[in-house]
Amino acid sequence: MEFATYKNDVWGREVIRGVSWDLLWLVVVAAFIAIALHAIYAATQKRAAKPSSEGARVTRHDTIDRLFHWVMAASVFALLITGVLPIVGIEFAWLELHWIAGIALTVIVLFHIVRAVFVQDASEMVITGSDLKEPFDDAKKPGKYSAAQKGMHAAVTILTLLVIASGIVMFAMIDTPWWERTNSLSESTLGLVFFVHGISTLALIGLICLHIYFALRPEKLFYTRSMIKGWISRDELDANHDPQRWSPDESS
Amino acid sequence: MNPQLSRRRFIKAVIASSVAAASNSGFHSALAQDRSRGAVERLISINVNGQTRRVDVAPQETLAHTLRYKLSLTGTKIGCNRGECGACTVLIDGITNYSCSTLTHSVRTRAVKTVEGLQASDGTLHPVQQAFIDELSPQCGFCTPGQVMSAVALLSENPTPTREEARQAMSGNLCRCGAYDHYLNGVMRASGQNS
Amino acid sequence: MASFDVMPDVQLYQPVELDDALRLAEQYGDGGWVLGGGQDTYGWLKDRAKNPQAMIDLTGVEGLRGIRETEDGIEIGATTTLREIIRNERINSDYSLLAQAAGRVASPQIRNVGTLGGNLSQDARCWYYRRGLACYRAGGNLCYADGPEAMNREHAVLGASRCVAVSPSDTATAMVALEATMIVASTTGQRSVAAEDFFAGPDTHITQMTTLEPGEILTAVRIPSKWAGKRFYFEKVADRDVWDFALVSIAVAMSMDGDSIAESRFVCGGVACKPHRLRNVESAVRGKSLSDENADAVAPLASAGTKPLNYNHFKLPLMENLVRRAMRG
Amino acid sequence: MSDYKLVGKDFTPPDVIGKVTGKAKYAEDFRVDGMVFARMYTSPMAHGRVTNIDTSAAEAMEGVIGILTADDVPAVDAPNAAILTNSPAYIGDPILAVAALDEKTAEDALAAIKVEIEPLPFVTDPLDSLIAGGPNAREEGNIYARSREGSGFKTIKWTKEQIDEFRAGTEPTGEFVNEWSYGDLDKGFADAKVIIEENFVTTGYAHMSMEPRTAMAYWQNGTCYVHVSAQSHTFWMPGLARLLGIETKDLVMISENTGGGFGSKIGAYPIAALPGYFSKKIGRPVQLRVTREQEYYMGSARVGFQGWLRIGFRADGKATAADLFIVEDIGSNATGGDASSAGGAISMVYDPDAMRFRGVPVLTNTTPRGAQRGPGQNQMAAVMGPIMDKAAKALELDPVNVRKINAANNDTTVNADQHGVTSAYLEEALTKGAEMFNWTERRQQPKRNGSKVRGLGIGQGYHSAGATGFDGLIRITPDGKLHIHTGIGNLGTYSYASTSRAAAEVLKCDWENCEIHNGNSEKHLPWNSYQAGSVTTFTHTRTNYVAAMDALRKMKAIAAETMGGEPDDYDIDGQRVFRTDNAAQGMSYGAIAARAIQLGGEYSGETYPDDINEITQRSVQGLAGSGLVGVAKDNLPQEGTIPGLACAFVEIELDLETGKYDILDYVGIAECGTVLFPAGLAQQMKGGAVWGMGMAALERHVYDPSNGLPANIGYHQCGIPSYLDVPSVTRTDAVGIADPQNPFGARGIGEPAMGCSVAALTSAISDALDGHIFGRTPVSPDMIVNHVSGRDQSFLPLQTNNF
Repeated sequence: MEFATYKNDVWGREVIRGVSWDLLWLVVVAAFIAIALHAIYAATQKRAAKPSSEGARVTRHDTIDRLFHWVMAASVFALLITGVLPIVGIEFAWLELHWIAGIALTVIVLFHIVRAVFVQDASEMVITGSDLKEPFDDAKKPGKYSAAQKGMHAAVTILTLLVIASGIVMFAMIDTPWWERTNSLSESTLGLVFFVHGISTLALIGLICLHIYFALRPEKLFYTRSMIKGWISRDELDANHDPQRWSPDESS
Repeated sequence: MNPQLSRRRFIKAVIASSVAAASNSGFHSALAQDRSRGAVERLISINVNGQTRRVDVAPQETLAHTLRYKLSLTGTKIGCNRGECGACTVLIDGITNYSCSTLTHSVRTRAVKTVEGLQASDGTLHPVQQAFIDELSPQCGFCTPGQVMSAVALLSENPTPTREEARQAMSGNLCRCGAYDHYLNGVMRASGQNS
Repeated sequence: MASFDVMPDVQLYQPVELDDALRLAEQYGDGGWVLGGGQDTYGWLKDRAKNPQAMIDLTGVEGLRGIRETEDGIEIGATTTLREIIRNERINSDYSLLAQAAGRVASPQIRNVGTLGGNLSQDARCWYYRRGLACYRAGGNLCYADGPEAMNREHAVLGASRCVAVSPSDTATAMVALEATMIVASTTGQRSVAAEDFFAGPDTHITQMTTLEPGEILTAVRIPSKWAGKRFYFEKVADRDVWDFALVSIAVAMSMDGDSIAESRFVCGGVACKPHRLRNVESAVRGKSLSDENADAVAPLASAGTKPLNYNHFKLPLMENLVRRAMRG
Repeated sequence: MSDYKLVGKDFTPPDVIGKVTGKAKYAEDFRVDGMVFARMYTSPMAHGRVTNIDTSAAEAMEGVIGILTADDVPAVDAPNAAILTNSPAYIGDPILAVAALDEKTAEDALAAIKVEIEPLPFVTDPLDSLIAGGPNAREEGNIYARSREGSGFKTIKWTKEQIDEFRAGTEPTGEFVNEWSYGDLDKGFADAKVIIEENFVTTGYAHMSMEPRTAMAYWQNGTCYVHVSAQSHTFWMPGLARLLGIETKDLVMISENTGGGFGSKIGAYPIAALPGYFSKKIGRPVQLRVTREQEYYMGSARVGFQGWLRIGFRADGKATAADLFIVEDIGSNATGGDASSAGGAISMVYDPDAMRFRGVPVLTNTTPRGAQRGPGQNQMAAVMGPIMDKAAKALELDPVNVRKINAANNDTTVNADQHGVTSAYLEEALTKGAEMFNWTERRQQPKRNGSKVRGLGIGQGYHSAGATGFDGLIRITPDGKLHIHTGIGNLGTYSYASTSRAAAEVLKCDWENCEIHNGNSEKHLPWNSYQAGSVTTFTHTRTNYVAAMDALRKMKAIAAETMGGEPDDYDIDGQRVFRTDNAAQGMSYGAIAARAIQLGGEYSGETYPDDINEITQRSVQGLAGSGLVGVAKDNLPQEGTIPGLACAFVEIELDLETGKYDILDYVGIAECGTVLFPAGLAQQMKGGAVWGMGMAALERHVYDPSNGLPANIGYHQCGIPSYLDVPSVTRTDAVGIADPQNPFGARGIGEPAMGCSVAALTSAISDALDGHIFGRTPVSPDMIVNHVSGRDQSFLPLQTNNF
């Protein structure tokens, strides 16, 4: 299977056209296999006692961050729906919706970067040496974010930035209310941009599948709740986090 | 992103990528069972200028190709091979066709007439041919066989056309020499309406 | 680049039953090429710019041919030739708009074999695309015809989305004006679709001109009696009066109430990727009579919303002028 | 002079029958045993350098016989076109060829060949190359100037300001390479009452002959047999032999019929030699069928002009001075100077008191250019049509009269050296045309009818129409037949036949008793001129005349020797030689021929004049002993330019709303001396009219400047006029005054027939639009619609090769 598709440029030279969308199938299947394997694995493990969600609560996500997350999710889904459905043959006028959602995503991501760097404690998300030991040492508990969460965040960050960067280049290649398209890139460069956009999209699809899966897993559901309501219980905190590394205030 | 894949196409791509590509040869090997659904055989008979000719014809072959390369009827010219000039015009069941844009397999049950089939058995020229000589219609002559065939088709349907009707009927035949006026004179003469 | 010229290897099927044709179309899907008169086929194949595995020749399917009366108008089989349409009495008396449009297609020889279905579903004539370049329409990732220096005199002034090719079909405009219905068959059954929805723009179908899916076959076109015998106007402006495609064309159907227009359909060809209805003109002329004054009054509406490219802004006054001519007494 | 039996009478040229029956054979219709089919791979890039060719996959294919690359053929110096090249300079430049058992296999093989090309800068509009910093079409430079002093590359750049000023319509101040002038230009303009200054574009366009330039070749015992689409015949042979690297004695060239040329097949073109090299390499006959698209690429094209003209007229309409500057688009190669010829045409047709021509030929990465029907003269005619009307309007004179007062006549002097003409009667042509056209009455009719407006136009065309110094060769056989051997190509003008009748006329032979030998160099053909440039009629009535006079002299000498007396005692008629004083005493032509064989020597071609061309010499050697041979070089006196002239009157009805126009009436008048073959002349005048209509309205090169791609590569896009784009009836006539320097008074007409048409149309379009001058060909409907609706045109002033 090819990762990329190729075409002839205006002078008949072979250049990259973009990602091979056959990979979409592979990604979807791979994600589901991974999920299935994990689910089977998890089912065979002795289930630890589920910490109570009652009692004292601590704030995990501020309202603004939760809002950010869901707006981002909405824009990502809008982008995936408008970008991928036409590829699998569900035809509709997708292009305008796609770039509008793309602008939304770009703006919200910029906001998040600014907030993460200047307002929040960005180090919470930095992957450290101890994070790497964490999965192999039951005694080790994470700070605010687990190694898996940090890894997911890092991957999503890189892919999203790639998809945004390539998307902005592609945006210049279409007519919009603000400018006429430029056709300024060489065809091979343009093909590379399409490839980056496509391959990051595919990787994101896979990661999002996993993300949703983990978000819905019973033992992780409290994180999802926290992304909706903002809090986790003290019990949940104690069971999953190292208070040395993360000690949030109690909330009301 | 390229919506080059429709639903069916996508599903097909899935099958192709997960199993093995259904290659061209795969389709060909399935031909026998396709015959009943209209797959064509190579050795066919076609009726050209009143004679039935047995000829080996590839499925995709054009009539112009068969006439010129297989039956040595080189009076039919290939000027563009794209249906944009008319030099290859022949009659199929009396109607003008661009033979460069006609599949030979589609004329199996029909009568093809080329410029070589117009003369009477005693060698007498068709009235259109004679009129084209009398009016000095051709210049370089490369488009002439096509012009002759268009004129023959017109007159068999409308023996006394007006000059404007003739102009319309002949309009699918280019002449780079620009001999249109003389061709029309020829058509009018052949119809007995001397120009 | 080889400048190919002869037909490459491709299988040919000549089914006599529609069901067989549909099964073949289904079986080959994207690799199948449904063939009418073939006048928009062989060039693609000879150029090796399109490489189907099999041609499915519909002209042997008896049921797809001919012009029939229906309860509400007429039905024209998809493989009915343009020649048959031009010469048909019923069409000439009641739907002369279609006869006129068909009469302006290409050249006599092409009309002799070219089918209605083929003419309606023919591919775009953008010269970049026809060269076999891998543009958006050919599944690529850019449009060559809309660069800063691109030569795009014949391209779209409306409805472009990445691709700027136009609908080249002369009969398509007439069919939209006549509110025809397309009958589309596949192995899973039959659907009917309004002519207006049959044609597809690049915003939804960038690699296709119609909403036909692989495996589907256009079997017939039904024209309702609604517009039978009404007032029509057709004009096609092209460089040459043979072969050439419309720079701009117009097909108009008007039902008159006395001197004034009760209802109308104004459809332009050659300006967008599908036949373009001038809805604002249609509503502006309602209740108006045919006159020079009214013609001048509504003509400017014709070019509303247009967005010309480097070399095609002449299409704006041309559209207006054609509306003007249709509206004259 | 009207007592000619053949000259001026219609006849049926022998090749017409084959054309209407399909038996006429063109190069592509020949098949020989073992013949294989070749196809070419042409450059996809406008300018580049081939770095690698991988043919391994193609060579492994069943049915593939061989591959020919640039390494297998001689290299040529840029910018001349090579048979095959590794340095393509336009899209479509041939790089390699494949031969296979059938065409499909050859194309399958092409699809499997990988050619890597390193791109180089390219340019499609001369002004884009001329501007400072602009790309050069060739690595050696952007100018290729040919002159008697020497030819070579140069690089010339103008400043942006100079380009802008040129576009704005003022006199170009940039560097140029060609110049000539006569008279006092300043005085001329000082004498002028009206001075008109215009810039203009005439876009180049493809010849697009109906027959693509197919060639087939094979070798037998060291002789190369070449079947080829050629518009000349023996004139071709030295060039073709040179291309093949052989001598003309080792070449047999067969060109029985040729499907049009229009200047694109005058001399041997490189691709004609490809099958010869290929056949030698693989040891089999090779046919190369050129596709329509390839015919566009290498089938030659008209040179484009971007120019500026200032011309002054006295109050009575006489042209006093003309100042002409032309930037020539010479494509990727270089051709003879269309631009200088355009200047020459002004000096002939309008004969100003003083004139200056300046020009700069710029290379572009567009298709190679060559002569096309009236090269230079007809572009100029198109430009001058509306300018003469503008002058007439400004001077308040009738447009016919302005043309008449300047019309070429017997006193006209032409070109820089201001030499004379053999004869010229353009005023008579204008008078005749105006009468036939009812010019005066038509001028009175109302112009406007609804959205339609009528326009009247007048055009004039010119081309020099004759050459000298070629050979004539005829033969009378013992069966009494007159055999006329002609090495003129058979292009469809029938001049190979009509000029042959000159020999029959001299020898008073019945035409039924004559046989023409042509089309195959094995048929012993004499050295003849090119079948182009309107030259054949003048040139070969002369060669056939001198050959016939040679035969006549010999017949009389044989009669005297056989029957006594002096040669001068004998005369001819009824295909007999007889004593003037006793007609009963004589010999038939057959008997004379038999006697010539007995006598040998010069009578039967055992000896021949030593001033005839070696090709003629070999032909005489081949015929020696088979009859009475008449052979001679045309050494008849000749002085001055031999003008072919024509004028046309046209009425159009232009629709202001669609930009389309109908040609309601067309009258073309030829001024070509005595009419040799009336039906043939009508053909030329009408065919030329159609060409003019195509140039005026439809035909042009279009190139995308960002990637060099040509848009108009097929018949559909090229817009060759069809039946419905030209009038159903065109009317023609001729002045018919004999030229003193031709034994029959005849001159040629092929190119002026077109020039007068394109000029009449540009004039009529301008007239319909109240004198608006587009200064451009073609004028397409979009331009008219834009003009009428008050919109700007889509293109830059002076932009070319665009829509």
